[in-house]
Amino acid sequence: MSREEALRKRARELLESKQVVMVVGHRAASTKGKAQPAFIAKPEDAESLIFDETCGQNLAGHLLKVKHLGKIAVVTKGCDSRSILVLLKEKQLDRAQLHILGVGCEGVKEDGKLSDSCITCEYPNPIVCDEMLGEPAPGDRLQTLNPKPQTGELTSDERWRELSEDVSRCIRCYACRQVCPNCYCPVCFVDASQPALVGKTTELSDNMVFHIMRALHMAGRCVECGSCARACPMGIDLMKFNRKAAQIVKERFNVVAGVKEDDAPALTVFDPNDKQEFIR
Amino acid sequence: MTQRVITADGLAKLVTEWAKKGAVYAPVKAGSKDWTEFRRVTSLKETDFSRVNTKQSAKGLLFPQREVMLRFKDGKSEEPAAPEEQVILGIRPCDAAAIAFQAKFFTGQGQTDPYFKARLDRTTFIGFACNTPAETCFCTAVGGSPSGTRGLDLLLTDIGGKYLAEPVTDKGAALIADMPDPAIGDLERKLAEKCAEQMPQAIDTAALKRRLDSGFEHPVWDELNLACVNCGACTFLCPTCHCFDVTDEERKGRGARIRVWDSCQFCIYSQHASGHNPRQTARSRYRNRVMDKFKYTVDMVGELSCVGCGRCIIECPAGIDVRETVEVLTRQLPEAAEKK
Amino acid sequence: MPGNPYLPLDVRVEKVTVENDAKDLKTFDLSFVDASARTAFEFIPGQFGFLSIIGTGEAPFGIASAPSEEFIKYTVKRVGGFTTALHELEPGTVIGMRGPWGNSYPLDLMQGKDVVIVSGGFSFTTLRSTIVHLLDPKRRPQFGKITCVYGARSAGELLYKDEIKAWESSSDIDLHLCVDKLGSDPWPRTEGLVPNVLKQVAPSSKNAIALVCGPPIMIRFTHPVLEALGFRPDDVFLSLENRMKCGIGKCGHCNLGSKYVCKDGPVFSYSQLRGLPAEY
Amino acid sequence: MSTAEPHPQEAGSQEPEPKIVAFLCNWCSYAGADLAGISRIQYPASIRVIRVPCSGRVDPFHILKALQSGADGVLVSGCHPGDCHYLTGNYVARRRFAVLNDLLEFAGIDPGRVSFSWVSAAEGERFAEVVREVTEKVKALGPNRKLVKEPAS
Repeated sequence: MSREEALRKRARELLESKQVVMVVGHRAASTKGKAQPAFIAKPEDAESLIFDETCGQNLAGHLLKVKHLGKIAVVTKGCDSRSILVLLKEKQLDRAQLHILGVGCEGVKEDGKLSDSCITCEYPNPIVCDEMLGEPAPGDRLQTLNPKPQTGELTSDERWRELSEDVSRCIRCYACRQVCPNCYCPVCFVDASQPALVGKTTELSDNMVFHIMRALHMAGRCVECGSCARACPMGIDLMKFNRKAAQIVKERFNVVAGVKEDDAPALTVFDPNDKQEFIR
Repeated sequence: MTQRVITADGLAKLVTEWAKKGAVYAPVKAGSKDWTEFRRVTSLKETDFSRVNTKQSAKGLLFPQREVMLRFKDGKSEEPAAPEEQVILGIRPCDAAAIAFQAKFFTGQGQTDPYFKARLDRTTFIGFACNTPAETCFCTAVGGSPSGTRGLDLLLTDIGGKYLAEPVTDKGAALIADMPDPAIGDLERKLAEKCAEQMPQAIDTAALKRRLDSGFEHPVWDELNLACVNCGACTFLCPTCHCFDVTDEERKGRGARIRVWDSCQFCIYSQHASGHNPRQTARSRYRNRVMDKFKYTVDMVGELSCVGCGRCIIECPAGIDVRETVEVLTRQLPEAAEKK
Repeated sequence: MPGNPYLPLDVRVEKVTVENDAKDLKTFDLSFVDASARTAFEFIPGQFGFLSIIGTGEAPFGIASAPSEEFIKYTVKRVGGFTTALHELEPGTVIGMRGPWGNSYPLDLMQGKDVVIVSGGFSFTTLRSTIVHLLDPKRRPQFGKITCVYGARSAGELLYKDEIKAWESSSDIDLHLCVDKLGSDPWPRTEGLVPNVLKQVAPSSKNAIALVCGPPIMIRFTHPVLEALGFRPDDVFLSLENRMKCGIGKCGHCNLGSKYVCKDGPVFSYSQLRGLPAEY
Repeated sequence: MSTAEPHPQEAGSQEPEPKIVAFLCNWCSYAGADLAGISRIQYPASIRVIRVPCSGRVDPFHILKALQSGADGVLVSGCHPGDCHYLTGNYVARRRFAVLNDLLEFAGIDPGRVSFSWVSAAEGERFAEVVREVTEKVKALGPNRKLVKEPAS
């Protein structure tokens, strides 16, 4: 049975037996190659669930919108499960109220191309789940394609210019923030108005501060699902920042977000022996 | 007014001429990206009309995302200088109609917005009819046409290496007055009609409006908004969305009062200083946007604020399709006025 | 740009009065730097204006003075960045003002009728404008009985204390002051919430118009009382406030469905509001 | 983001010192600065001190905001590890600063624009030394042109 068939069958069973009040998954969007988050409450609607290479949205964040309804089943790829782990640790979700339907992920595609984050993905299967639907994805499938994010031997000015080109396209629609499963602050620092912190303009300075700050807030929490980069209407590779932040956290603190059930988010804790070569 | 035919060379000459007198904006390939955007050009060579629509609409050329309203220095303020004359070349009929809508909104309704008006008065709109629609196009469904002339001074239709030029205003006619005036075959005119045939059928927007009139509290909104992540991509890319925020920026006694685009999808948008927020929920914000497009602006200025350009469909990170939303609303909302 | 409605006119702060014990409410008396602008600044009670401090921003406030008064008066609560800056102003400072914007209380409709004024907290501002306007000896005979119920949390929070004390003993207006909790001060004498006091006062709804302005919670409980007293929805007028940026119906922020509070309001009849989303 | 007016650091200017915003912990570095003053130890008049209750109070955003608002450099100084008045404030802050430090470098903000130090209340001389060093580094980099925001443009 394909993952998709198994998913539909289980979703229907779970809803029929009232073990869950809703199944959060994906359904086909009207435009080719796109999927939409689906919130299935009736067993007969389980047929509209899909699972394929278009299902790139990380569903963990959507759980926050429906968690008040009761026990929710959620279709969970590797990255979704990592986000769920982060949300559990941050007390945003209750594990007992989740039924995690694990699915192996062969990578999601955007305009027919494998998403960058999927190329570098090391966790195609859920870290945590209540049951696996269909076969797990081959764990080593992506290793061969694994081009590490390029840092290159650029000078400060070259790096600034390169990132500036990207960031200057930003229109501050906050699609990156809104699709991010782990961005859930009731008032984001860019929205704070008493006093206003970040300028609301699309000038390079304001855009850069927004993106650097967002990466900082995601450091130790970002699971590198790539939702932000795929969501950006202006084609900015937001993962440049987030991947870098994740890399810093891994190198400095030996923490990878959302892969262990019992560790704390890297920036909420410390080790007295943390490297401090940058401090005078 | 007399239609004329312009050769590619003829158009190239015109562009060079216009660029000497003022700014010419036209779709240009966006670097390594797979889309076009309006940029200032000095020759036809730089342009790229191969896409149906540009990534962002032309609205920023009349209503920039960041606009200085006042500039101040040492406590004294002054208005910005008048904008320069500009030609927008290659704007699609949907985007031109959107600017016509915005013009109605910004210059009517009691007060006139002087910043928008100043740019509008100095802009010449040269449209490009669409010969082939994109998958996401639906202008015909909301009262537009791939060869619509609303908001334009001149409409060009690509008839294979040459352009059929149809003046809409005297300003447009003057632009091509020196061009030859050959007989126009019906065949060439039909190109655009053929494009229209490939587009979706008209939505009964009047019926939808009647349903929305009484559908504010309907439970359909509970389901519709779930997929929405409440970002502002749809509103910022929408050619008719016109909301803005005003902020002051100041450093060392110099600064400016600027306005920047704002989006009704943002939580902070409607939040009072007291903290009270009339549209606290994601559901109410999503509803406001849909209502605004298909009901509120109809009440306010007598027309929909959706021109069918399809940008919100293409860019929605949650894969929401406004055509589907409209279809669901039309199906589920009762037409008869119901008591709240 | 001729007639730019966003352009503030220079006004001088003539007087700053601290209105309450908490010292977070101040009244600013403003005069036009260009004296001829005062004549051009024609307004009706209920309208509002934008105050502007260059480099800090601008914000809308209801006009608290009556058209016949020399100075333009605003009473402002200190809440955010702008109002804090405003509160720090010394007399003599020149700031900006634009307006008047919005409709007004229905003075024409009120002709020959009783007027019932209900207000709570610091929303009394435009109603002060209205009362001063109505009590003008030339104008007073044009209206029937004027009843006013005005309440605040405590005596110290009541605005315009000297004036309302004078009105208490005036035969031109039947003023009922109340506070949520009586303090040691013998004034005012009534303890109770505005809607309850209104119920006791029970002004006649016959040939009468009610004007209501107050916090959302007061509005919600006042309306049933007015209804029970026999006021028709057409005869009850509420002054609303919503977040707004332009004041002239362009920025979009203050909409209630198809209406803008800035342009179509801020004063709406209850029957109008019943046809609009309750997004205020 | 070019500055229209001449920058104090530019040639011919009367004021050669760069502007450096210094966030100093109340319990150590701020007192260290005091001690430097009381002891008449000379150091460049480049810093503008903002006293904070703990280096843990310094949000990376404060640092970026200072650069946006025209500072040429930022110095954050707190208690030596183990000496935090609140026990662990500087440890947690250190992780944040580490990420900020590396991210700024990645973004192409020149290393040296933002500096961190531990200076205790007894280290007046060390405080002066840190300021001298930071000032030299910032001077060498020239005016901050990258993140600064010019509002009137």
